[in-house]
Amino acid sequence: MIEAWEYQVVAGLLFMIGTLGVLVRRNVIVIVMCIELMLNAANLSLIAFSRQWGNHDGQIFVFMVIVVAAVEVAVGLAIILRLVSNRDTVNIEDTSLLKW
Amino acid sequence: MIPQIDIGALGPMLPVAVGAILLPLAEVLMARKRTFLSRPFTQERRGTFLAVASLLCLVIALIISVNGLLGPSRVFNSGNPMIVMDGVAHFLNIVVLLGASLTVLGSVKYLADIHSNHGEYYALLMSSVLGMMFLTSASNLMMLFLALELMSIPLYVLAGFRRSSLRSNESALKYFLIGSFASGILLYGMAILYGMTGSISLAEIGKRFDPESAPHLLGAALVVVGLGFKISSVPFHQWAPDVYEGAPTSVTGFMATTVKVAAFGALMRVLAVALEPAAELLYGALWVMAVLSMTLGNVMAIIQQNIKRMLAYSSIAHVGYLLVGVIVGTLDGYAAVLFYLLVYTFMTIGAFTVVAILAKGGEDRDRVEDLAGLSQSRPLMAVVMTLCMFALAGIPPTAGFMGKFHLFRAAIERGIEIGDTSLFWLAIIGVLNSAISLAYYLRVPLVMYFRDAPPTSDPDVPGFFERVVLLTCLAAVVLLGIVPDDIFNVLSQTAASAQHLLLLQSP
Amino acid sequence: MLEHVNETIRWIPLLPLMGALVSGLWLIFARQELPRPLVIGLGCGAPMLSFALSVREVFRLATAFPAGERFFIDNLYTWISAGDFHAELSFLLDPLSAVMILVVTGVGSLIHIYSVGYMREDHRDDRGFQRFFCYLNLFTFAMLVLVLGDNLLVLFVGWEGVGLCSYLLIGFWYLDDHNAMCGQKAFIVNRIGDFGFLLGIFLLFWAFFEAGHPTIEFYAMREHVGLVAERTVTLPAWLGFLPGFPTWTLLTLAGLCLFVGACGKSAQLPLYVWLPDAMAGPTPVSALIHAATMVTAGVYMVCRLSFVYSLAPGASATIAWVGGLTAIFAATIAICQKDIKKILAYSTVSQLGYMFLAAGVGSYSAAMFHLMTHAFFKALLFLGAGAVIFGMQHEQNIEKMGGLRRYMPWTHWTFLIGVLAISGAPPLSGFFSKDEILLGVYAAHAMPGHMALWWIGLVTAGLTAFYMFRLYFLTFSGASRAPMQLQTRIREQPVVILMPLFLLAGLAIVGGLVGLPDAYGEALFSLPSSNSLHYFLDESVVSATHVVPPAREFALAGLAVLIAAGGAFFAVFLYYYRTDLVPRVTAALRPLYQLVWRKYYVDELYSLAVVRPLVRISDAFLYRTIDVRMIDRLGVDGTAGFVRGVADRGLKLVQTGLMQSYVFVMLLGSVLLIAYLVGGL
Amino acid sequence: MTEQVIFYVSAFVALISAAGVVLNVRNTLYAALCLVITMLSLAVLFILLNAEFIGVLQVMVYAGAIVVLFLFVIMLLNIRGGDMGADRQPVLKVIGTLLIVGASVKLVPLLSESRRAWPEVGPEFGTVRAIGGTLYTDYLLAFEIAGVLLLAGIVGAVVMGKQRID
Repeated sequence: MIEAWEYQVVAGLLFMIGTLGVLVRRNVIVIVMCIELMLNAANLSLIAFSRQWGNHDGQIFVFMVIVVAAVEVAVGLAIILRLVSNRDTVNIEDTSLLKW
Repeated sequence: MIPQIDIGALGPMLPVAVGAILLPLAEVLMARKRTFLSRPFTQERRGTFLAVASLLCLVIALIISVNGLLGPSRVFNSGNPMIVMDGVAHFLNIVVLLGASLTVLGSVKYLADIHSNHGEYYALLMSSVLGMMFLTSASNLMMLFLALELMSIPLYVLAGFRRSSLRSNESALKYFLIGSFASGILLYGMAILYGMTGSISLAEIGKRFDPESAPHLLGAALVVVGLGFKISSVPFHQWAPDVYEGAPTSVTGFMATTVKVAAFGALMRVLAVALEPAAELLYGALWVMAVLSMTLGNVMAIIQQNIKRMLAYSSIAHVGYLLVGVIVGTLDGYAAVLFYLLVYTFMTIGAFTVVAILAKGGEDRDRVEDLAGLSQSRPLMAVVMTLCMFALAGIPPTAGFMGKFHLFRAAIERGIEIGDTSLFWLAIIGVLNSAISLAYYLRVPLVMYFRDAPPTSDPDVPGFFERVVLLTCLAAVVLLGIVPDDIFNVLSQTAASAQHLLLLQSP
Repeated sequence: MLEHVNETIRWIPLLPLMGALVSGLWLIFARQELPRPLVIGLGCGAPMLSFALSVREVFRLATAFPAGERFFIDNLYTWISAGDFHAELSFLLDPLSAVMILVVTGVGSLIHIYSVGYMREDHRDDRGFQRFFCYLNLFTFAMLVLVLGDNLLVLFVGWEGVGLCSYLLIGFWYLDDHNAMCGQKAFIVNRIGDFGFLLGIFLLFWAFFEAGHPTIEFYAMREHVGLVAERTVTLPAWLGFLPGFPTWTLLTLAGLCLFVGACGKSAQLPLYVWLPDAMAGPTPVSALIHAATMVTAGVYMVCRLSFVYSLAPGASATIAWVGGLTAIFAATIAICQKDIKKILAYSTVSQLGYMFLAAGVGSYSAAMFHLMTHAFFKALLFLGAGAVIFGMQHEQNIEKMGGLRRYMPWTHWTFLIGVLAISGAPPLSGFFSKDEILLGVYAAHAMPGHMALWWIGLVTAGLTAFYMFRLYFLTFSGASRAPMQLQTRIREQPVVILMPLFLLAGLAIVGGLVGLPDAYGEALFSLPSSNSLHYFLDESVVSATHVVPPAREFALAGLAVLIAAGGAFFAVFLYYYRTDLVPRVTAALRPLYQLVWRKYYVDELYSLAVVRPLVRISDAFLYRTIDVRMIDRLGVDGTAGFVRGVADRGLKLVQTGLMQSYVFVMLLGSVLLIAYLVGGL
Repeated sequence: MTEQVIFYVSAFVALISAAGVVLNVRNTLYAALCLVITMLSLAVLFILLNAEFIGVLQVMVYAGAIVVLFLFVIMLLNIRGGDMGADRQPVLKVIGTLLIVGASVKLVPLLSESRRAWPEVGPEFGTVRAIGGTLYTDYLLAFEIAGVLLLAGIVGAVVMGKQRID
């Protein structure tokens, strides 16, 4: 029998990997993917907790998170499209006009 | 089971939602070559029309909110209250709607000036406002998250609304990436809170939260990080100067004020309801955040040359002041926060509107030197800017002084009541900081009054809409300082009325 | 209680406000100047009407009520009420504020009239004339709010308001960057004081809140002050060197905090540095703000809170010593200055020190008396100096003047009256007020070192007479040292300028009679209690009582006059009979002269200890764009750049513009937050 | 037993492919494919947790729509990799990595503290019917807001994405 905590460990590790990706990778598209990983980790956690408590709150929450994720990706990729057409780069380190 | 639904609770949201949904449609209809009036709209008239339409929605919502302010609290769904329209929510909605209305008025000419007069602007603005209104009233984690995203996602786009500007684009990108990152953290924190308590309702969480348990606190910490990002408190503040500088000025004014208003509403609700059992621990952390925000915000603002950037740092400092009221955690403290949010909205939007008016020919003129000689060429703008700066610095009898006074007074009274010297220190550090802050606020009037304009400068004339914004901010900054008492009493009452329902359950 | 309500009081401050609003709004919206006569009518009419009202109400106050019940309340509305805390926006007219409003509106009106003449040729900026009157009226309003406010918060509003107007007016001739810089300096130094002032208000509020009377109203506080007299606070260990460590009474602490504010506003040691620089403003401004009214706000505040200070002997002693030291310190600096306005500025600092000395030893009414007479003769001197400067085509160096008696006889005579009054020549006003202060110090046996303070006071009187006569002789007597072509153009001033001078001269002569000491009244006119001002004021202040036998009193007065006469004689000798001696004396005393001439190197000291941090704070702007010369002169050029570089580099290190460094900081913050909350990390 | 095998296999695949997203520096396309695999493995875990509807949704929306959007943009822009050239802040990233890993090592065990057995749930739990019922009654408002959010997202994406706005 799988126990609740095993799911939480998977979720925690997934979240860690996502966070690492946001910190380390320079390709903005990959950074967005890593943010998706973070959201997915939270989703897994929510679903596991939902099962653990036997109520649907967590699952409905995940439903909403999926909607949010879809919108975020759409908007984010559109912003990245602008970036590419303005500057022809997807490297986050190339965007540092605004500083200090 | 059919739930008991009270559509009336949504009253203030409905006009805004209608606007958010219909405005894109109207935009598309008017963009056609032949309209139903068989006469094509020029871009300018289209912009004005959309602005007036969104203003209409906002004003209707404003009227409904004002009516509801002292009425009974209502919930949308009695079985599972998604939102709670109590006094605090109504008041914060009013502030958000005021800020949004002023932004709409201040945007018309500015958008044309920067060649970004697209109708979608208003639709996005309205969606964001809708998100803020839900954020102030959300009573469970899911609504909180959804509302936060509904508020933020349009803002990401608005920050990048000058599509061809590299800075605007960079601002949008940074805001989007860091914002989504913070959302991820927030969401994970919410998941943990849900997992530990088995509920997503703030009130239930508050009942079951165990301040002794480490995972509970981990969830609380992550939620505070997520909200700390939204209010841009140190150390989650670094995006703010970059994003504020790059975004179109009217959007910056909007972001700097209404977002903070809504996020502070959420923060207060989360802290006072869901995380109330851990209040003492959390206040320790918030204390540090408040002091850091005030001090770093002010120190960094001193060496800025760009007004938008300077105001961004100044807004970080103001978050520090506002956190004082949150940390006080009494009705009085919350009332002081509400009052300060109102005041802050006016003084900040006033300042940003002046900067927006100066933009011309697709160029922002947002360096401090660009204001030179403004008192000669545009006395009204200079007076508004001066008063806003004085108010931000907290000089009596402007509204800014009154707001700070209430915050620090609440801290001192609370400190006496519970014998906690750290609250005194908070007040003292706050007063000292507002003294420091004068060093950079004063630069602006200094340049406007004591330096002559370069011969080439020809600042733009404020249009009718801008004049309305300027005069409104002027009147508010002065009147809220001279006759603040009625407003503050209303706030005390709203905070007290909210107390029984959701906020501050413990007597 | 009801008969004390008087709704006319509000119009005293509101009239100048209306004047300011009308001319200000007109400037903003019409963007042109009103016709000159209208500006003059509005600008001068408002304070004059206000003065007329003041006279009427003060007269009513003095006659309608028996002694001890003299006060009018005008309650406009509740300004703040939150929880237990209440602050009304209301005005209080009692003897103390009565004296102040008469000075403010009376002397203020005269200065307004003078300004009509002084500013008439101000063509630097086509709307300058109206703008000037707008600010001047606004200042009058703020000052009246300050003195009429019936609680600490209203007082604070006025306090900040006058600071703001002073800032606007010092920088008025903004074409000169130096002026703007000086305005800024004044404002920032004041702001340091204001920080202390606010803390003091908070402390007092705390004390009364704790005692169950959350009030900041003066009369209510006075009533309940006994409840908080014993409240002590424990000082932190690093303040161990202070006397009375480790427990102070809260009133002492609050009193000291408030006095820091007063030091800033009233230019006392060590915060006096802004006042001499503030002379960059137009001369009427110097006369009104930096001599007669605003700078005396600190004295007024101390007198207003006399009930606090009388229970806080430590704070009072500090005030007395700071006042005394400032008096002699500034007087010595004034001896060597060459700029006519700077001399008067240091003289103001010195005289303010006198007032604080009096307030510190508990002779509050003497302090107020001197405040009043000082307003007369110092305004007279400043306006006279303005006339001189105007006549000399904006020359301020007295070494280039001389012989003006021939060119400007009327100005000369009024100036001489001012000089005599400030030197304490009987029976001019300065004699009586100074005498009362010295007497108070002499009799203050409870004060540690009161005899030392008395000697300081005496010596200062002598020094005052010396430098004032030096100024007078260098300016008005002897041969003119001005260039020939200038000499032919020196003219007496028009009547609009002379009229205020005459009136002020009259006041400087007879103004002292309202406070004729009882001993004199008895001896000369057999009046039993001739010091009516003293008795009038004593209803609002908690004075220390002391009795000195009349014979001793006359002896002391005689000594003071003798010393002043000695100073004056010395000046006559050096600057009238043996002008040849002056270079030799200065040469002989070279190091001392240098020290004094450079104002004890205080500015340099400040640049090391205070200005540099201040500059660090505001330098980005001040340093780069406002006045490089100024900062060069202060000798912080390199350092400022260095500090700025460090701050800059710090920001550049953190705010890199790279999104992932922000993510890093956020993560770091989150981890710290989690570690703090969860613990064990 | 089968359940355990499925869990371990899909958890392993999910983590490995997630690591693949982060570690695959060369080709963004492969990163996107790794993301799909993570999503699919997570869907399996969801179904294992009786969340059938959400599991299906995960496949449809995440794997089907979101990742396709990624792939589309990657191919449209012809992006190979954005991480070429020297990193501008290597030290910071190393410290950050250590920080994250260290914090995770400390914190993830915290989450596994709550060793509670699964409660029995009815056959209805997690089905479309049950979720739908709750969604359209208790969470009606949230559902509506999600709709507005989608609209706002569309408008936003159009504004940003359009090549030229008249």
